[in-house]
Amino acid sequence: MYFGQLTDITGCSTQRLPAVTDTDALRQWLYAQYPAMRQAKFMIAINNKLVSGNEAIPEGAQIAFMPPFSGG
Amino acid sequence: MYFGQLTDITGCSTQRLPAVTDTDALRQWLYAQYPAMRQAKFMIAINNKLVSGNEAIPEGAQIAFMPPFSGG
Amino acid sequence: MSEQKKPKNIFTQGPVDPAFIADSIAKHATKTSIGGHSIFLGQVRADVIEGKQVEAIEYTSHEAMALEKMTEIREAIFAKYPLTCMHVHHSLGAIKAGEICLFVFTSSAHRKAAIDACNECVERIKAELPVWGKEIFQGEGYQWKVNQ
Amino acid sequence: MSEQKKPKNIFTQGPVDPAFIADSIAKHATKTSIGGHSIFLGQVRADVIEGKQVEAIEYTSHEAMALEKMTEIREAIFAKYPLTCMHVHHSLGAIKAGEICLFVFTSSAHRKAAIDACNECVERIKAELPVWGKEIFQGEGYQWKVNQ
Repeated sequence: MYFGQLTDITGCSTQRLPAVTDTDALRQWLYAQYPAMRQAKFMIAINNKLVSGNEAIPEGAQIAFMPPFSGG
Repeated sequence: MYFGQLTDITGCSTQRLPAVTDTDALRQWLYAQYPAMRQAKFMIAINNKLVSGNEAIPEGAQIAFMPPFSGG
Repeated sequence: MSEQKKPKNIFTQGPVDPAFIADSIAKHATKTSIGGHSIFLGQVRADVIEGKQVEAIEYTSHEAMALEKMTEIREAIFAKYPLTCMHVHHSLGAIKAGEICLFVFTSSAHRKAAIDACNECVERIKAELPVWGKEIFQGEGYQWKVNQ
Repeated sequence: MSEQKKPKNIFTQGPVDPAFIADSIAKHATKTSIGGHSIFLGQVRADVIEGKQVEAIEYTSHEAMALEKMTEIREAIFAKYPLTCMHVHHSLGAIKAGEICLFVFTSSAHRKAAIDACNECVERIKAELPVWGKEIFQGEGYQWKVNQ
């Protein structure tokens, strides 16, 4: 799932992702698909939990790409 | 004018005061009238302004005896 | 040269009605430079003191002096914080447990000023306004409220 | 053994109505251990950016994640402050300038806990909830809101 200004880059908010094993591989795929993502600031959440560094991705996990929050 | 718990001592909230020239003399009069005032904590305001120490009392001034505030 | 402005009234007989608070909030919808409102509400507590329960607080004030002091507080707070507006309402008379006796409402472009100004205003009201609360017990008796 | 409780919803489509705020306040009249309420309201500002005026902010959220995070924030704040209760409402969808988009409401026996908890809750909501605001300009165009 893509949120906020990231949807300006992806043009969509949900997308089936390739089966990758960790977030490093996922980032590589994302940058290849959407080169503008290299310049975007975003966090990754796996199953509603923010992750940092390289994290394993369980099968069937729900992935969220999220720019800085701006609620309130 | 007497406010708050001081009215428990004086039994009234307004009273004509004797013509005294300063707050020291006023306190002496008050303590003579109401001995329990010696144990009471209170401030004096002359014409809506709090005073401390011994202050001159202008003729016709409005005097307020006020215990610690407890609004809100 | 100096014009003595009549101080703005803050006192109201009886409790502050939540509907009045809603009206106050709604009136700010036209002030579109506001980004944050901070509100403090004082509510009368049914404290139990030596087995007796407070059923109401009866508020009295040296009103003229309180309004002069409130004007001074208002001016100091507007000088210190970039506020859009500030409203204060304090009840007089008997306010029952559960009812609202104080309503302080500040608004600003950004939240920090509104929040800090509201807090400072509440602290100064409690410390500096000549207002007294008489805690009326159920059945009979009372005691004088002490702040802090 | 561990029961997964469904997180309490905080999201509401459209603005927070002042009448709803009044109802929330009125509901606390029966909780007579409360002495102070602190309320923060976020209001949409009609900022002018490079000649274009914001007419609304459209809020979206990763709702499931936001509700989980809000549950965590709520528990941390209840553990830290002696609160009687805390209520949070955040708008989703397009909220026009002048309308209320955030309502945080804390209550406690004494004012300090209510005020501090309210402030901390607002800060954490802005920093930690996955919510995004899209500032819609009059005429056409938009920009993404940035907090702080």
